[in-house]
Amino acid sequence: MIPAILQAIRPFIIPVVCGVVIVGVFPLMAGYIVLLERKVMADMQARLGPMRVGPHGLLQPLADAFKLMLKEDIIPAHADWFLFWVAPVMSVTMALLAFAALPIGPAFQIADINVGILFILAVSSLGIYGIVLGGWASNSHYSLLGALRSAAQLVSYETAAGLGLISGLLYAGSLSMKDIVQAQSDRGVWFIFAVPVGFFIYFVGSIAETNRAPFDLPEAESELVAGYMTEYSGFRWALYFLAEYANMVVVAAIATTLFLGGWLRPFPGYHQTLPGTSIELLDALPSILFLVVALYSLKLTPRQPVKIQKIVMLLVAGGCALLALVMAAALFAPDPVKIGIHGAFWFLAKVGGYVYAFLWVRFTFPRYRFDQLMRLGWRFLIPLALVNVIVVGSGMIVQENWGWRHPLLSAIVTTLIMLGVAVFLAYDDEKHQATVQAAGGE
Amino acid sequence: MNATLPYFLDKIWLIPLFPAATSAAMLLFGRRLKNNTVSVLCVGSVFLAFFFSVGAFLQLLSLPEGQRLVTKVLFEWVPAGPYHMLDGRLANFIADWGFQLDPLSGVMILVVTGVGFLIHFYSIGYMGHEGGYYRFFGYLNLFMFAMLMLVLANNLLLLFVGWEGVGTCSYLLIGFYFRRKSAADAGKKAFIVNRIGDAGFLLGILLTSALLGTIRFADIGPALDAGHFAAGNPLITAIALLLFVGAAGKSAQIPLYVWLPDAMEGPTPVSALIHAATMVTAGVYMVTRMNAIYRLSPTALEVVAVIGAVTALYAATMGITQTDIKKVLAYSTISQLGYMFLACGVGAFAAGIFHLMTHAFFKGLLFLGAGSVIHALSGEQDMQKMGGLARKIPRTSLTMLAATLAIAGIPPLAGFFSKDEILGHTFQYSRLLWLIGWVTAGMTAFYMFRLFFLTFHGESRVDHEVEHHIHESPNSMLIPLMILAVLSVVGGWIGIGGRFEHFLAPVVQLRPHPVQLHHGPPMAGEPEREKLVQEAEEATPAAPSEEIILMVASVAIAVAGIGLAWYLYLKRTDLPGLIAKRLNGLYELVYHKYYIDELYDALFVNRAKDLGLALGAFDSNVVDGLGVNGAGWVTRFVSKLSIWWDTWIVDGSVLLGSRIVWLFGFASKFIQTGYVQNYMLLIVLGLIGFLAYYLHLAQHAVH
Amino acid sequence: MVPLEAYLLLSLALLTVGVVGVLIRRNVIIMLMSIELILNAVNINLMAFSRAWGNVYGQIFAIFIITDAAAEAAVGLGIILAFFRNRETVLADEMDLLKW
Amino acid sequence: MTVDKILFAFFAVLAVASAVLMVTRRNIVHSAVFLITTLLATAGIFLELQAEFLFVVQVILYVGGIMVLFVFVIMLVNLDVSLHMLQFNRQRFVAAALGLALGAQVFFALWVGGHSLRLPSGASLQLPPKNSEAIGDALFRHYMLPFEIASILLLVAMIGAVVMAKRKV
Repeated sequence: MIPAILQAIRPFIIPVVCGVVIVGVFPLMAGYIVLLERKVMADMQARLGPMRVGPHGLLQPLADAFKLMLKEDIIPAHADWFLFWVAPVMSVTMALLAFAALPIGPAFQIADINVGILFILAVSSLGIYGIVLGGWASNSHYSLLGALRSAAQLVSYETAAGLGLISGLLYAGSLSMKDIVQAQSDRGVWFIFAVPVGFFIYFVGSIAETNRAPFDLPEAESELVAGYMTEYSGFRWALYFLAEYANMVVVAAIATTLFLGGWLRPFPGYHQTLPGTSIELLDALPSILFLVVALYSLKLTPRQPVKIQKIVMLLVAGGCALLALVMAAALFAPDPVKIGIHGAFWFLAKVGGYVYAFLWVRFTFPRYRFDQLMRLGWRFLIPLALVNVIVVGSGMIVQENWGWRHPLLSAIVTTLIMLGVAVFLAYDDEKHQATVQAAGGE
Repeated sequence: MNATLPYFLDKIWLIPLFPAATSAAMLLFGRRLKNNTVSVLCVGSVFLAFFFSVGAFLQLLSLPEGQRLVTKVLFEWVPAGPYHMLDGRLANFIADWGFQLDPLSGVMILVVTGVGFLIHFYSIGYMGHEGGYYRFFGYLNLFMFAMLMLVLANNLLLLFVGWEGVGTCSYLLIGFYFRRKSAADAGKKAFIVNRIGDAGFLLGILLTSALLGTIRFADIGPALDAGHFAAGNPLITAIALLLFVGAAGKSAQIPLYVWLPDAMEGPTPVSALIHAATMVTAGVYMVTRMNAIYRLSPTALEVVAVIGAVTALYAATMGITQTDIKKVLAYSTISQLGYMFLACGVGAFAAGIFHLMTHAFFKGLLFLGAGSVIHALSGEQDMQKMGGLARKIPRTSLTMLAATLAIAGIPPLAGFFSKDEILGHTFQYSRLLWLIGWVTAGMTAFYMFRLFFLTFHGESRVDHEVEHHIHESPNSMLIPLMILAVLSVVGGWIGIGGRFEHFLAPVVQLRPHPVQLHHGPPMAGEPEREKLVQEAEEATPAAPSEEIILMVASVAIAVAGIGLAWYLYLKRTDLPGLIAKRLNGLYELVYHKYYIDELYDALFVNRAKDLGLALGAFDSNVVDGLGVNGAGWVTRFVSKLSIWWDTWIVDGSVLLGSRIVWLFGFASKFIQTGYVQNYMLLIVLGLIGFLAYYLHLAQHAVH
Repeated sequence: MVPLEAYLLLSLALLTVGVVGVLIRRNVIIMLMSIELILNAVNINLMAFSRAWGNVYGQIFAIFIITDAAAEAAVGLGIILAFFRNRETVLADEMDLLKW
Repeated sequence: MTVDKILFAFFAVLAVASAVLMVTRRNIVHSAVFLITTLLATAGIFLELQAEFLFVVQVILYVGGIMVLFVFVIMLVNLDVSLHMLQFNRQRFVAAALGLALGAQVFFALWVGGHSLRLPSGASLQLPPKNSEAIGDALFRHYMLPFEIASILLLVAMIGAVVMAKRKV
């Protein structure tokens, strides 16, 4: 009886373990992403950012987590308690569910569904219910408006982002994450270079989908106190937060997989081995990077005012050096291990870069007005994406049939065409606005 | 013709092209051009044509006498192919777009382009203040083109093209002031009368080609020789007469002269160029061109001569009574044309052409002078309202005097020589015709000087408001006058000693002796003609003494006419009125041009109108009445039937249907509750029913 | 391996619930949602048969049905919105303009 | 009692239960939520039927699209008064009876004729592993015309919805 059950659940053990790992580790990660965000913001605003809790505020996330968990959690009067309870859970569940199909490196993937990317899209599109229902359930006008706004916004930008993805999928020729990355390594080019416009569209769309600035209208503090999260406090609020950052990581992962070449290192097509060995030059890149960081922090160590900070710096330097060693060692390991480790490194590095771009955008651009947002979505991005799909498809046909092998050639042409289209759309929208204002507003 | 022709002879086809080009330009987009541009273009093009003509003429002279015939065929125009001639032989009809230059057409192009150029130049000043400047010059150049085609053509069909072209242009130009009804009518009249003549001409052409199998002038003579036609051959006569009908129409001979006086409605330069100098002489030119045929048909020659003479006299009488200055000139033109035809009729074709040339000079001059007078009097044409202008516009009056003397036949001016030639030949042909011509000469002198005196001397009868701004015409008008004056003085000298005749000889052989033609037996076949020509060669013109006498006679009667005019219109200015009263009936008759116009109206015009009315009546009564209205009535009847059918049968059935539907609807409207869910309930009910039924069937199928 | 009948029964159950919902709820939106339910029942059938036959044609038809559902939902909701603007109600038995 | 049986049972129960709840809830939003649950459960059943593509389509289109639309409209037209009104119309008893009768009838039909569904045993033939490829193949090779027609239908529906929902018609 027991063995039978074991037999039955054998194939599910490893995925479950991985899932547990992710669910356990990610909140911490999210907390540190928040810390990173605050630090970056501070840096961009010439401040120091959190410095108190722990050296360089390294313990800030833990403090925040404790604070949030200890906070009283309030259920407003006349709120729909069931939905009020269910909404954040829904939100965070869907966000984390997406990780099931994310390949963090070739080795580490819970489930390789052959419609993986669609699966991720689907699941992340369910997150909206968390927002809408939460906003509705908390029985407050601010929340309701925020919820509706986010509903509209997400529905609009999902379309654009999905179409942007499709232009990349045309090149990939598959929906499974692994095959997509494989396709990039086969074609020897990251798809961001093949379909830059598609990547751009997906980038904007993904910012809007994760309710980040400059599209953070659902939680616009200035007009709707905090949008759909107004009535939430304590741990539920933390869940929403978690969901948001999880979503960031997810979209970043999608973009990385489809456009940035997944776990491939830069110049996947370039194979130059060290003389005499089978080690490729570019594979040495990660360890060199870590080494540089280590040396830099080592150089910084003396200048730290407090002893503990000196120690931390030393620790950091040591950690980096250790990582560098690991990377270097991986070079000599058998292929699966090597590829797994390096792939994981590159993948996480790219995701980090994408997220950094998010933060950057957030601190750079002012917030849109809602009608402007809708206009951008419906009058610019979606048409652009549609035309893009058509143009890229035609470009591919030309490639396949007219023996125009190198993808970049058609990429350049299609991109130029698409730029023309974009200019036209922008101009047209301007005209439209002029007429509308002439007619006295919509 | 040898391949290496001198330049101008090789380029004769250019001559008509210059006016054609400019006229096309004018008529297409002349509206946008400034007057100066227009005048430069048009006059310049005519001058070019004149230049080329002179060149061609000189180079023609430079050719040896025998071969003064240049033909330039551009392309084959109407290759109609083979056909049966009257005598059953196969002939190949060819009408090519070809030009032919021989002494005759040489003279003609000189006259046309020369006089035409002067008149163009004159028109710059005369038409300067008129509207439609470009239109005028466009038409004028078009006319030049057509006229040059006419005289340069090397076959009858191409000549006919030019013929019709000049007709059209004269129509357009007579009706130039188309806002004036009289002008428009005059244009129509000229056109229609010309059509009658052209019909005859066309028939003549067809008959020619049918009889001779060619219409090339160069081939007609040989064809005649080859055909062994007897003199007086009825078919030849028919051809000649038909062609003469055309000539009469174009050259305003009895009975088709009626359009010319009315044609004076056009601008004066037009009258000068078309209705005095060039177009109206086309008939004479054509007859001369076809002289080979005419000389084979004494009857036709006689008809031509008689009609010419009668026309001359008749028109002269009418000229006497007219008071409109241009009308007088018009009648004198007719009578001079009569002279030319008289010449042709008596076989003195060369004399006819000679008179044509001189006439072109002095009659053009007369018209231009009249135009200048009218210009000075700001539009006044009635001689009753003139007089004493010599002091005010001396140059014009001088030139007019020269022209008048010339036409009166006073030696040594141009008119004298040509007229004397004609009279001389006529005298040898028949005394009666000579007498008519002689009298006519006197009358010509009389009414021309009547015109001169009435206009330029005596006391002024000019209206006062007009009187103030009488002014001499601008130089652009005077210079042509002077040139023409000179020409009409010296123009006749080239004829002295029969040089002109001799120059034209290759085209018009000296005619057989008239006496022979008349009293000799009807002769056919080659030898007789040979003999005729022989005799003709030998036939010396009349003895010198006789010639002197004739000259003296004609000069004498001319002087007499002048004297009479002087006596009546300067001395005893009351007499004309008295005479007019005394011979009232006669005067009225002549004054109203013998009521010929009225006669034509009564005979032809009104008959045509009646025919039109009858046809109209037929149309409105029979066609409309029976056909259309009958059909309409039938239709209405049928439609009434179908209305009845519609109302009672069709609509009835429809209504019946609707009633039935209404009944059912009333019965079934109670289950229409308006609640969508009730309907759904019914749907489900129906579904259950069906399912039950099919399950039932299935049960039976299973068991 | 789940027997085919199970899927059929499941879709039957959903169908019945949907029909009942369409028939008894006053709220038009819920009627529409019940219709969606019915369509889903159909989809389940199609999928089950496609699985049983081992080809994908059933799934094709399911896709078409989903398309249909999308169109129907869009238009239906549009109508409901327009109606709500005019009559301030979304109750089926207050929409009786067609009553005689 | 293999895994997919468990999954099927779970999803089936979930689907039916939430469907019933959907029909019976007084609060529209709750009904919507339960409908979403039903749809998700259906999607799960698709997955259990190894139709990943349809699973994804179901989730993206139905749950992520159509139902969002529903929720949106619900929130637009939601009236608190309607919460306190009678939720069932006058014909509810008859209607429920008839609906159940229909269900029973079909069930009877299955009961009687179920065994006559002569199908090859599903175990024998597996779907091609590349489900989405197979679907795309079938869709664009054998079902091109219906596909186009469906797209036209969507277009028309879109225009209709826009026209319908404009403020001033």
